[in-house]
Amino acid sequence: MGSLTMIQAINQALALAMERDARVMVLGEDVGRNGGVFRATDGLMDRFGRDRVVDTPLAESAIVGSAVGLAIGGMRPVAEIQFLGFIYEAMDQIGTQASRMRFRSHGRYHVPLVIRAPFGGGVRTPEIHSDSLEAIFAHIPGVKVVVPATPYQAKGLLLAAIEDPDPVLFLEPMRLYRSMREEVPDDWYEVALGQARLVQAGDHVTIVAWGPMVPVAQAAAGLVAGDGIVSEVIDLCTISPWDSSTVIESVRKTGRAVIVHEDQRQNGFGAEVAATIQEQAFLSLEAPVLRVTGYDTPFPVPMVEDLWLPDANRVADAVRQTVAY
Amino acid sequence: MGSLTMIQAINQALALAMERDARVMVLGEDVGRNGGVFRATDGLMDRFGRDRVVDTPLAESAIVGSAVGLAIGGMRPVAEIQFLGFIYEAMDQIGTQASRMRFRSHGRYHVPLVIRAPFGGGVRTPEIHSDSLEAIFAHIPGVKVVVPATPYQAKGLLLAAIEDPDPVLFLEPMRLYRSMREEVPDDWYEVALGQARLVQAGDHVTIVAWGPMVPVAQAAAGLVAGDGIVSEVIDLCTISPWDSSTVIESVRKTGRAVIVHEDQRQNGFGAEVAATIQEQAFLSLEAPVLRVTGYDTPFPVPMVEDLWLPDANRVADAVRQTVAY
Amino acid sequence: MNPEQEFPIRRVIDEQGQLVGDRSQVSDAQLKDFYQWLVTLRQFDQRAWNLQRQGRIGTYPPYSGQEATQVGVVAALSHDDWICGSYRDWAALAYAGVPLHYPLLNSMGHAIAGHIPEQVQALPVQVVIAAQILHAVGLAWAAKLQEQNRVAVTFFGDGATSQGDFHEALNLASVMQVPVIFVCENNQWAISVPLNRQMHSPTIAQRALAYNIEGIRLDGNDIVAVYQTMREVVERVRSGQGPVLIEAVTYRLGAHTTADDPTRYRPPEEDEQRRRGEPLSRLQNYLQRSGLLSQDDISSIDEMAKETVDEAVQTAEAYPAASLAETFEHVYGELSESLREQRAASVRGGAAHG
Amino acid sequence: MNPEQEFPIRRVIDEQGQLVGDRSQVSDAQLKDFYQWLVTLRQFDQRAWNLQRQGRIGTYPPYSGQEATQVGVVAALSHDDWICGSYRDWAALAYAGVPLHYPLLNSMGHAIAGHIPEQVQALPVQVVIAAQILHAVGLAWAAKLQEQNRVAVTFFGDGATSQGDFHEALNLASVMQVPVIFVCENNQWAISVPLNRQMHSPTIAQRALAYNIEGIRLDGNDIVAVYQTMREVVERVRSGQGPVLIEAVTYRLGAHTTADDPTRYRPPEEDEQRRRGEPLSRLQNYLQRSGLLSQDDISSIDEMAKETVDEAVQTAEAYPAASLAETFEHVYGELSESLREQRAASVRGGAAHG
Ligand SMILES: Cc1ncc(C[n+]2csc(CCOP(=O)(O)OP(=O)(O)O)c2C)c(N)n1
Ligand SMILES: Cc1ncc(C[n+]2csc(CCOP(=O)(O)OP(=O)(O)O)c2C)c(N)n1
Ligand SMILES: [Mg+2]
Ligand SMILES: [Mg+2]
Repeated sequence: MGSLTMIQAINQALALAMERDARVMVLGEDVGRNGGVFRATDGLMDRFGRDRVVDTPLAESAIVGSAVGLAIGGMRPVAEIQFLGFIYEAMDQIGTQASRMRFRSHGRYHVPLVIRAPFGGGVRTPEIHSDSLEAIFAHIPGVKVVVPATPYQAKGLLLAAIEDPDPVLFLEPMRLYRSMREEVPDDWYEVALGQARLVQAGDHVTIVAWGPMVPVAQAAAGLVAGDGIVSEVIDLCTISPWDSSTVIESVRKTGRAVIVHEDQRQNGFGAEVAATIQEQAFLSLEAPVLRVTGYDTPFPVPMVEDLWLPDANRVADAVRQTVAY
Repeated sequence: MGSLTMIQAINQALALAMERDARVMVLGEDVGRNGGVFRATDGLMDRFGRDRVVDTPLAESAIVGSAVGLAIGGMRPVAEIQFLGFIYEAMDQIGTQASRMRFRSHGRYHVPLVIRAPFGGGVRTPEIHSDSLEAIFAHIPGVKVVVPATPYQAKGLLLAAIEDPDPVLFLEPMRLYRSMREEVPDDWYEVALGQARLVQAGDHVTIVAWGPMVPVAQAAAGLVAGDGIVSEVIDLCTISPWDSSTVIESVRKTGRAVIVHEDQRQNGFGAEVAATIQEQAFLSLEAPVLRVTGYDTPFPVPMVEDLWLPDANRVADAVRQTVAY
Repeated sequence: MNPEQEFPIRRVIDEQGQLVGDRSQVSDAQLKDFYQWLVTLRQFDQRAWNLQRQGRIGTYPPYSGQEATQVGVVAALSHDDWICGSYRDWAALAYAGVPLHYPLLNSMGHAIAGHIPEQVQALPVQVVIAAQILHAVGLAWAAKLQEQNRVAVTFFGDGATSQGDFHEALNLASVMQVPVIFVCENNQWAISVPLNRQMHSPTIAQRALAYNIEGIRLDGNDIVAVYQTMREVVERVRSGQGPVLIEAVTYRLGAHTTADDPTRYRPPEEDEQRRRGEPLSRLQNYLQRSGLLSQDDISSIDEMAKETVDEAVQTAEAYPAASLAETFEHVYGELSESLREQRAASVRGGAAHG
Repeated sequence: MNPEQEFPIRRVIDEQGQLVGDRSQVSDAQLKDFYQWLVTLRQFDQRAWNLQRQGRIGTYPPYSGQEATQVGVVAALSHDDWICGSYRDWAALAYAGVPLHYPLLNSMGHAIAGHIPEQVQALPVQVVIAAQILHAVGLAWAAKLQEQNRVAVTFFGDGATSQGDFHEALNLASVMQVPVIFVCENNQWAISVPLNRQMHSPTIAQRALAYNIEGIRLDGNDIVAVYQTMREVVERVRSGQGPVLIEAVTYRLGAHTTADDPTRYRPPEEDEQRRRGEPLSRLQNYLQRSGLLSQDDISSIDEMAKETVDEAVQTAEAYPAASLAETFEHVYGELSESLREQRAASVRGGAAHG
């Protein structure tokens, strides 16, 4: 048990998986000698050798496409896309290949592949580096999409993703890499994919968030607590397939919901959550489901990103609005 | 004025645009000598020459990426992606390049580019050829997404798209290419982007559809008319930016909505429409907004596609269900 | 550099069926077996075309003209070497052991057609141009890491060489030195786009120079050249000497698919000239010329082929229809709750309106 | 083929600053002007580094070591030729006429940094590796179609050559024979990945062979070699003789960006050796050696450079802050209704909690 940051927890998970299973390998740009630009793979090359920790050429389609072959060929590749914004280069290999090998081959082959990628704002990166794209992958059948929000979750979810028989996109919120520490068991444990996590229980409103917005949702819950509003905060953890039951159950209780994501609003994953809530909890709803999200512009320049990103105040406002409806 | 199929209307629009503006050019795989695999560009090479009607190498990223340069350099490229399912190969050039040149250059450059692509089921194609991806592009700021449903609309929307100063994805429902004829003026006319079209007025329920699902929605409206249900059918025409006002106004009147799309359900564009309706017409809603969509599987093999695709019966069922709620 | 000189076309039997090189690596029996395969595959291809015309199957992409390359390559592999091909590589798959009714099932729209039988090490056919080239690199890489002594072979067209994935695959394979053989079936056309609009270089083999790997150009209509070269190449690649790019110069005798009309774009003279080298008559000429094949042999082989093809058609047509419910089975290893509900709903919907 | 022989490195001034070739195409005045630019750009780069260390600007990607390539290339262009570079090509942009405070604005996170001044024909810097190579092909193509007599130049790194877009761009350009010059700044590293893990080929120039276009390898730290070669190449390309690939062999003296620590991956010996050839001291040595530059000149040029850089810093630091409202302006030519509402809400939100 140690008090770890998320990046340390991820590093530990990778080391553990490689130790336990010789088929697990890591590949990507700068993941080897350099240990990854965020040090997620720090020390792995020294420990597991150049065959299992591979600095690839600068080619995302090649990284994912060859990993599909590696996975079918018996390995358990964990590929890194250096920043999620660059994953479009591998879009076909994800969207029509990794995701469909099981389907195309009518079950003969499957692709146990994890694609890790840092994403999200709050760290003042150059263009494209901060984009959130979980909604796009949530729309592609055959891949799973996971977004951890704490060090403990990150390790357990990553180990579950590596064990999973299907392609998993594992999206790591950059701004949470080192923002907090948490007690994390040294040993192997898994946090099941596809299950939401109750962050705090409440009766007046359900706040649904994931990844980088979980701390924001928690902070907002703190703000509105002053007004006597007791929020239930739910961390989705997995975006696809997502745990709609937990969310619906909560909204049936609270009658109100606010969804928070950093990604753009139009057709962000909040749209699916809101659409599903109103479908399945219609009679319980006391107010429209609100969404607090990034605006429908490209992720902005560093100078204004803090204003662009949803923050606790914006979320608290939405909560108050829905409670006052 | 002639009675044209959609493919003829598209062909006519392209010829008209090229005739009127020497900057307009067409590029893509097999668009030249062969006139396109669906004959959308038939005759254009003979008429406008090899410089303006270009058979490119087989490389979608090159088609879109070079078209970005062509557009900035003063041309008005109309690029064809042979089938929408192959557009992932050009995903980066669309998602971080064409869509962002205006933003990145703070207004110095813009990209007047049209990307045409056939899509959708009902014609028993091999794998990947029938995929619907409008929801993915609706989530990318900086591109517009247009989906015509009739020959008249197709011509007018395409001409508006070519005149538009920004990148427009123009998605052509394959199954409507030759399924009906409509009177289409010979001359230039535009159908404004971003505006929905009232297909038929009604009071009991609003059915929202686009492209290939418009005739299905109409057929469903016909089926439920037998039960005394008078449906208002709205064709979105443009998915992004979409005309939420027309939809909201309608739902405020009818109190009920059913959204129909062929694309997969999870985070399909129906999610955005449903989320917006419940946000903005909450107090008018008598029943949950329902979605009738493709299932969350890859587009299936030809043998079962008719069962997979939403049809008039499934839509009619949903309409009855929402009216009976 | 003169590419055509640097990469001469390897040929053993010429267009007229004359021996113009060394065929010591292929026995008479092997050659006759090849002949039988080529006859059967050609008959099959023509039958499939007709079936489509009769509306009994859907879109079908004929491989006629390219059988020598597909069969010659696979014949040089071991049973556990990997094969990753495109929609046009059913001849390769058939020779590798996939039953002949599979391509028919595929064109009829059966999901099972993607389920390559367990004893064959091949991926399902690939529709997205060039994507499989990277899979082959990954499979070869996995084989190398696991010291399996396997190679991976990937087939793709001349058009596929324009895709980014082609480049990324060759570069990665050369950096990692994995045992993969890239077989380009240069059939001169990518639907309606001729080679000289696809690229400005006279050969495809010369692309190997960019990656510092070996490039070989051969007559893809000469099964002896294909087979013998591949034997040599497979051995070298298997022994760890890095990837090889092979340009098999061939010709698509038919349309791109049953939906295509090549008269719109193929100049008749060129077509005429190119057809002359086609692999089946060439092999037949050689075998007859050298007394290895009698008129009787030809008739009986034709007869057997017809039976084989008839059987494939019957098997395919008797195959139980695919069901919508199945569509939900292989999206993930497990059905998610939502997919389970959707499957249930799809069955209800079907029942209500059946 | 021996690539190093086929593509010898063109060099006019060697690492010690000795003339080893013909420099007849560059005047003394031009050379001294180059020197002044190189001094200013180097000072700027170091200042930017320091500003980042002081927290006054954000992430910055230094170009030190690559100035000769960037300046030498641009110097051979006309004013309306297109330039499409990467995040590391601010020296090229500066020489082309973009004010020196722009790269600072960029690293401070101002949106305006993307607005290349109207008199400069360049695209904003590109972050997505290799994407700009295709834009350059399109710009050159547009120029050809409109008979504008313009060429397009694109800069990219050694790492960029592994991307599919690199390949697709070179292939398309060669097929269309458009006036584009591909300038690869081979600085030996792609972040932590050395050239020999990026590719298995000894040179980048040899990739030209795949596309049947001209490939040239030159010493990118020798501004004379760069400039003279480019003059020749630009003329040829402008006259319609098709695209050219140039490999400028250079070295990234500093870190990848201010966020990078090269001591984690660069062997000190190799680093030591590579630094010796760096372009600024080389040019200075040559100029001093040949009596074109006195100690006084050096001091006064240093002084002027310092002033120029000071001014750029002041301008950048005095620049009015970017606003969130602006963020909505350039998504489309017109604000959609929804964006208008979002902009209004964003202002209200800000006011409420300001
Ligand atoms: C990525 C992608 N783009 C476009 C297509 C449409 N398409 C199918 S086959 C084909 C031509 C392929 O030519 P080639 O690679 O030479 O193979 P051949 O058909 O000649 O065997 C095209 C453009 C596709 N299937 N995939
Ligand atoms: C498509 C893409 N993938 C990954 C990155 C992350 N990244 C930024 S710079 C870089 C290395 C680039 O190397 P090179 O092309 O040699 O250019 P250099 O930085 O040396 O100038 C990488 C991997 C990116 N920006 N874009
Ligand atoms: Mg071909
Ligand atoms: Mg580099």
